[in-house]
Amino acid sequence: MTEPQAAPHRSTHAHPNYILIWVFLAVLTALELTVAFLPWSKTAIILILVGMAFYKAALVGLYYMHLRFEPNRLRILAIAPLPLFAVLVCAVITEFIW
Amino acid sequence: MGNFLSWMLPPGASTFVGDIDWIYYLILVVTGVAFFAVEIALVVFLVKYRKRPGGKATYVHGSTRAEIIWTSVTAVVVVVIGLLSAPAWDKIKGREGVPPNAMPIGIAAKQFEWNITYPGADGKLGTTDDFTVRGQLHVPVDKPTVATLTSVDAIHSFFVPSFRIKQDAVPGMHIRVWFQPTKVGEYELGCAELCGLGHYRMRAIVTVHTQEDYDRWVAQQAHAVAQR
Amino acid sequence: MAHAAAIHTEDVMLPPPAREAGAGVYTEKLGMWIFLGSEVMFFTALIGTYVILRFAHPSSWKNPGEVLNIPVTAVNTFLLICSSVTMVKAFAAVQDGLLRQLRLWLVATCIIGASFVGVQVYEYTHLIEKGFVPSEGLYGSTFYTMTGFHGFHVTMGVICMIYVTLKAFRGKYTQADHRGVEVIGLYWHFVDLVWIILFTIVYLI
Amino acid sequence: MATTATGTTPFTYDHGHEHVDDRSFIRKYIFSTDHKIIGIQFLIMSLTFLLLGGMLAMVMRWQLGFPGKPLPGGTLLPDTYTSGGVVLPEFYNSAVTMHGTFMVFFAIMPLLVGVFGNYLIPLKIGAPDMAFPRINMASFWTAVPAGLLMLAGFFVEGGSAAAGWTSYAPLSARSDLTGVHLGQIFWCVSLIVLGLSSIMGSFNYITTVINLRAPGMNWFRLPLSIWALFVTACLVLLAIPVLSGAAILLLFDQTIGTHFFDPQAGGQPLLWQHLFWFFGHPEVYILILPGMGMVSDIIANGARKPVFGYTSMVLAIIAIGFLGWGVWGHHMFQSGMNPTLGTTFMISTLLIAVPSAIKTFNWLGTIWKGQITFHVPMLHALAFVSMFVIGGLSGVFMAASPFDIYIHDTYFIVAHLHYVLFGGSLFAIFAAVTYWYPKMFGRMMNPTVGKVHFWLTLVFYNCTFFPMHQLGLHGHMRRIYDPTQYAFLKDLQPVNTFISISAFLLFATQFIFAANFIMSWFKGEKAPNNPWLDNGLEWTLPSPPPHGNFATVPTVYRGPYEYSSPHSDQDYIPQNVPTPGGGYGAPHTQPAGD
Ligand code: HEA
Ligand code: HEA
Ligand code: CUA
Ligand SMILES: [Cu+2]
Repeated sequence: MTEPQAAPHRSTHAHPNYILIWVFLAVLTALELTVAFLPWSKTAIILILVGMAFYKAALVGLYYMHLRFEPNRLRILAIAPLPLFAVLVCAVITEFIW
Repeated sequence: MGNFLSWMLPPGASTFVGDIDWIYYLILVVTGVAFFAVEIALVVFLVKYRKRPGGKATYVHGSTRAEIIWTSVTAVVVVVIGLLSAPAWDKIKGREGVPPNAMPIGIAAKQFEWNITYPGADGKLGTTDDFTVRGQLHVPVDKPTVATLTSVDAIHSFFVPSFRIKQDAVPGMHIRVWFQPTKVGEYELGCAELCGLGHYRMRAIVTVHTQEDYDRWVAQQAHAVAQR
Repeated sequence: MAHAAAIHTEDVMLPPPAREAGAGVYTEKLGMWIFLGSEVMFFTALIGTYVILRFAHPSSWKNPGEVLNIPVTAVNTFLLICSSVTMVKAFAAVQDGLLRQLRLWLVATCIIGASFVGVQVYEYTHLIEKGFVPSEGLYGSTFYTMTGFHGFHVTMGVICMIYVTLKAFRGKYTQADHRGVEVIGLYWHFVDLVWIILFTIVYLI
Repeated sequence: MATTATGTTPFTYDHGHEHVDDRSFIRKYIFSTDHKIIGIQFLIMSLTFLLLGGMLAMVMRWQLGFPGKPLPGGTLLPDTYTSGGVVLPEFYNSAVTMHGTFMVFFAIMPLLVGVFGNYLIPLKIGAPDMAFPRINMASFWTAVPAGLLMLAGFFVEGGSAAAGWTSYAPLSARSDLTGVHLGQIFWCVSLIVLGLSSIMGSFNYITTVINLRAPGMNWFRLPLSIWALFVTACLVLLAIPVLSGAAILLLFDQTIGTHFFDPQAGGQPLLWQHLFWFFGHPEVYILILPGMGMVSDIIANGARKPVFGYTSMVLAIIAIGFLGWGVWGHHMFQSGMNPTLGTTFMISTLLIAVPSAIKTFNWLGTIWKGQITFHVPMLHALAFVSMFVIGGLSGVFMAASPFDIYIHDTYFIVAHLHYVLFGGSLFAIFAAVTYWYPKMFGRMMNPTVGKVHFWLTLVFYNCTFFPMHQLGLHGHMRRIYDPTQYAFLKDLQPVNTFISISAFLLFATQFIFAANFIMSWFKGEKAPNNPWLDNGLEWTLPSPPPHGNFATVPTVYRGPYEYSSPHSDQDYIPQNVPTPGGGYGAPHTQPAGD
């Protein structure tokens, strides 16, 4: 494929407010830093922190990597490997709790 | 060489023979049927449908019914094999499987030897009358023995073919393995996991005694230890 | 060749469409997404190892802040987030045909990305001076492996980013065709995304 | 879904014009971006490694069949390998390790994925080349240094890696346990580099299959070989990075003193096994799926009949691809893993027999009521079916975890793995090489020599590996240098000798193939475009096809298995021949080969 392919882009959607998302990410990071040092139970902190991390990751994926605006097949392809992570970690962790 | 090409398992000497061997024969029959069915069908088709001048192959794309039949039959057969095997697995390797009255011993594997610690007269490990013997596993007949397997270097694997038992010894882990011999005699213990240069000769002798013999042997060893 | 087979009746199959639909996105982008799938599995091995080892041996880990320098890393995290927004701004600019802005945003991304790597090197040297080395138990082993491979990805990203930036200066990207910008952007955001996870599980938990 | 054109995919080919090939020799044959040349490059590389792996197998068989006897030519080897010509345990262990590593990673995997993935995918889907030809070239040129590095292990101090192809930690992590330091490091680095090569290849294949199919080549008209290669590429894409990750951890344990697998510092030896087999089981399906796909193509062709149950064949491939991720624990039944986990893995492993059964029965269905031509590829394909069944069925014994207690790490496993890998994968490779050889090199292989090679291989192969089942049933451990150390194995020594002699004959037989391969390249009869009267798109092209493949984009009108259709006088209709009077689709494009 040496010839350049035709333009991929059709501006079907206006740009999302990228700056706003950046503010969101920064604020969430600040919040994380606070939560991490609160005198709460370790489990609660871990759950909250992981939840926030996933939320931030989702923001990046959906807007910066514009998964929100992609066809469904591409979205499925993007998250397809995640169950494998779950399978591996869940199975191996049972090694230590029997 | 003839009898080595038989499909029978060699004779065994522990209660696991009864738990395991029939599963083997069951699978042998099931897979044997599958094997002959497939291979005979293959050969018959090859002969019957070989190219003939002017012949034309039948134009078919498949049969949903046939498809459903062989898929579900195979699924049922394998699930049944699994369900039938599961109890033996739980009994041999499961935590609850170890009989409570089993005699405890310690087996420490290291390159390339087996060091076996016996509980001495009091029947308990971790007491002063324990003693350790290298390369010799002595156990009483018809009594369960539970060994705690450890390793100090590589992974080894405790394998007594006649007892139908095999269990890896992993450094950093204390793995319990149990067995109950059923026949007095001498057997071989081998290492089944590649553990380095001497893996092929990491061998020990298993001696199954009658209870009296065993007690006598323990007393003798304890005496030897006391002498030192 | 004797393809002129006389065919009597109509074929049972459906007529072919004008073209095959594919994934609905252009090839380079599809390729990058698929490649990212394999990156996910690479980090699955590393992060999975971390989660498993930590679960199995929790006492090997210190409380957050005891060994690792959280303020420095927080700044670094902020840097990476900034570089993500500059990247996506570059993409938005080229979509709108604003090529001068494209170059500016790309240069900014390169600089911020490189600073991230710089700060990480600084962090490493200090930790090693303090005696926290990769052979320091499971904590050191996992810390250096995971952050190190992330840093390696950022470094690779910066190198590719410089290449894309140079191409942008040579006017290779237009409103009509700017696949390179979008594709490098996907990689860049992915690396940012991994850091979001790593920052939480390595530094804060 | 594929029949609805969304119109969002830009779809252009760069071959609307007459092609003048003015590339220099180096660009054409060495640093080529042409998928066909890259495929052939992979073919040469992997056959070389097949030969090396085979030579190591001969060393092992000599030692096992005649322990303590000097290896013929053994005195020529360095003192660290042999003593007075007799193989040393050091050499034996590295021979086993490198035999497994070469065969799996540098012979069978590149043969199936690197050679046929490259060669067949663009041709069979009607594309001009891969989606990323330069990355494709890079993929080959990363594989070569990886192979050389692996080979270099033999020439450094301490010798090559010697912890088995599975490199279980901590044996592989601590040089004080094996005496091998550099070799073990080379093993890790080489596999990491090879992983890069495989990943570059696989995302290329996936992208190509998704986005570059010719008009009309919808998902359910893809040849099964392409389906299988597609699913395989997905497995490679997702499994190989896990191996790379694990190998990196192991490398760090070996070199910079980390403790991932070191129990003294809280590391977990079993973690290595989990990571390795999480990769490793999908890997063994990587090693069989492309074979299954290509064999399906060849069997339909040989039987002159449509593949029986095309849709369920596709679904079975996909099912194997999915289920393959959930069974890795069956390699670890005796490792000290959680027994409850063991039960789960036993059930999932048994279930994976179901899609394989579907495939087996459908192959039988395909030859049923056919008009079977026994050309050489067909012979190998049929041998594949009958040998794979033996290997698959022996897998069921091990899947039953209680019985695996007895046969784990014995020659029963060795028998199983050679039945699936040689009886399966390698027969499929023989079938595929002989089938596509005319397309690749423009010449026919000699069919008589081919048949001699086939029959001798089939016989000696079974003589070599079948008795290994019995060795295993008598408790013969694997990876042991000298079985006569054990009293219960001494009696089995005649079997070992018999196996060794068969193995030597098997090895010798392969030179018939090598000779046929090499001679036909220069002296073979010129091949027509479509020697097997196959429907696939590649057969509409000249042999060998020109750079850029199709002069005009072919349009596909039907699936690839329309043999003996009542719609045709002949017993085949190429996929790109329209149905007269059908009046639909794009106008008939003249195949380039006419
Ligand atoms: C191409 C490679 C390949 C393939 C396809 C398979 C296929 C299978 N394998 Fe194999 N396996 C290996 C390569 C492969 N394996 C290798 C290399 C090792 C050793 C690794 C090492 O330790 O070095 C190994 C080891 C291995 C083990 C570990 C043994 C041990 O170490 O203790 C197990 C255990 O369950 C297993 C099981 C299976 C099963 C159930 C299948 C199934 O997929 C098979 C399914 C097929 C059939 C069942 C036949 C067709 C079906 C019918 C005809 C229908 C009728 C059938 C029934 C009613 C049952 N394999
Ligand atoms: C596809 C994989 C494959 C193949 C083809 C083979 C082929 C052979 N294997 Fe291998 N084997 C493995 C994969 C394979 N093996 C693996 C994974 C292991 C486990 C390793 C471990 O335990 O770590 C193993 C282990 C293994 C053992 C067990 C060792 C032990 O546990 O101690 C033995 C013992 O007999 C053995 C023997 C043989 C023999 C005699 C052949 C013969 O079939 C060899 C015949 C020769 C050839 C097939 C080469 C011919 C090629 C040519 C002549 C080239 C043609 C060239 C041109 C056209 C240019 N193998
Ligand atoms: Cu110990 Cu092998
Ligand atoms: Cu497996």
